[in-house]
Amino acid sequence: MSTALESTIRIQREDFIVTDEIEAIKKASRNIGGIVTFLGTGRELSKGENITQLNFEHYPKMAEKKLEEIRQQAIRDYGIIEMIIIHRIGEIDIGENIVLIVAAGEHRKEAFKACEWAIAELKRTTPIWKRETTSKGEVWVQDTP
Amino acid sequence: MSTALESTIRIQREDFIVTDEIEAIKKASRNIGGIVTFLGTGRELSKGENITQLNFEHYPKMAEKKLEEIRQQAIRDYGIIEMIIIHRIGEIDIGENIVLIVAAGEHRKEAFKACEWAIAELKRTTPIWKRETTSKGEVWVQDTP
Amino acid sequence: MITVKYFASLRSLAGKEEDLFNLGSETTLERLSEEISKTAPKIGEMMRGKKVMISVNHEVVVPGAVIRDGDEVALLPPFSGGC
Amino acid sequence: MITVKYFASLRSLAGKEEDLFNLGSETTLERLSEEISKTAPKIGEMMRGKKVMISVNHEVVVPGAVIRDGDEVALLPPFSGGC
Repeated sequence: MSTALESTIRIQREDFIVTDEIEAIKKASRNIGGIVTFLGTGRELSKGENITQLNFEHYPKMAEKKLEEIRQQAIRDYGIIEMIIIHRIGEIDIGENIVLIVAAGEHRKEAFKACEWAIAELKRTTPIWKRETTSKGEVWVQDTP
Repeated sequence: MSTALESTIRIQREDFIVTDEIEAIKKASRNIGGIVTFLGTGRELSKGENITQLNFEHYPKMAEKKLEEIRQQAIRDYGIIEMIIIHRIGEIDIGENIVLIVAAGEHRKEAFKACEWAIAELKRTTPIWKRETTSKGEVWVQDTP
Repeated sequence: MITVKYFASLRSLAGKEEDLFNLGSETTLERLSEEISKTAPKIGEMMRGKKVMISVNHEVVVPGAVIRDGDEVALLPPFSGGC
Repeated sequence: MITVKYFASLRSLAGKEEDLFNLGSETTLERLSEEISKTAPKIGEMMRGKKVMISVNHEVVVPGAVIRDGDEVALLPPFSGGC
């Protein structure tokens, strides 16, 4: 028994509530036994600099398309039941939520694998950019120059 | 900056709220960048049988001691910042939360590794037992006879 | 006195949650298993056949372990926590 | 018309969010980079030197790709989403 979920992929300014997303994904099936969640949050330190604020921007349509591709490939390749991916944009303070990936499977192993793959794939393929504000000013982060 | 958290290890009858535990672990440090969560939930199917209810019991003191050992070893061996482990006991319905492990690290890699190791270690070393109720009756699960 | 605790399937088998045995100041698991056999022969046999994990004072021990007056011994069926 | 979108550091470099170019019904990224060089020589150079990823209609393309009238081209600095 599977139920299609609404809004499994979201890019949004507002914060999300992890419990709500977990309860949403549980509705996909009564046969979920393991749910693995990755939550990325704003760290204070980056390469020795003290960060005061983060700012994310995305390429609309393409970013959502890439997240949907990641979700579908995770379900297909890892045999999980469902995946939710949410990324925030705009201003984000230290300690605040940035990105959430929820992978629900019958067993934990595939859920761990799918979740870890999905966040790496998101960083690799999804057009989202981070700007860090430090005492020295603002800089766009280029993780892979 | 690290702050000691209260109740990082709990065995309890009542349900837990994932968001609350994540917000609690965030208080451990302003340098947390990745939080990996494993949530185990009650599946309807087990070895082809339809399960109507689960029931967990534990060996008080020893179970808590083992969870605390897992938490400390995860922090030490994987270099994560903090870990919370909660296991419910008593009657649990299908779809309900059973176990929660939250691993918070500076980066995601160590948090994934620590979380996946911790749930495997919990299953291996912690004296907790599951009884499944099906149409055929009640049976204690012996995963590794 | 030595306290013996039975959990999960072993509690059903023993028909009780715990037992008390007076076996002097120091004894062995082997000796304890013989005492247990008097009322629950199957459990004593499982202990001797290493079919059950045993903890003393909340730590798992090897079959030959010595136990002392005041110890808490627990008979632990295979664990099945986690999910 | 071909729409060109600039993101993140490239938007700062271009000083604008997007450009429109009329380059006929079919052209190449090479030709587009030369047009861009007229107002933003550094960006044109980055395109030719493969220092920037390029998408056409939301899919990343290889440097030699053909582009057509109506396409949306985006210049994408290295991604840094995720955390």
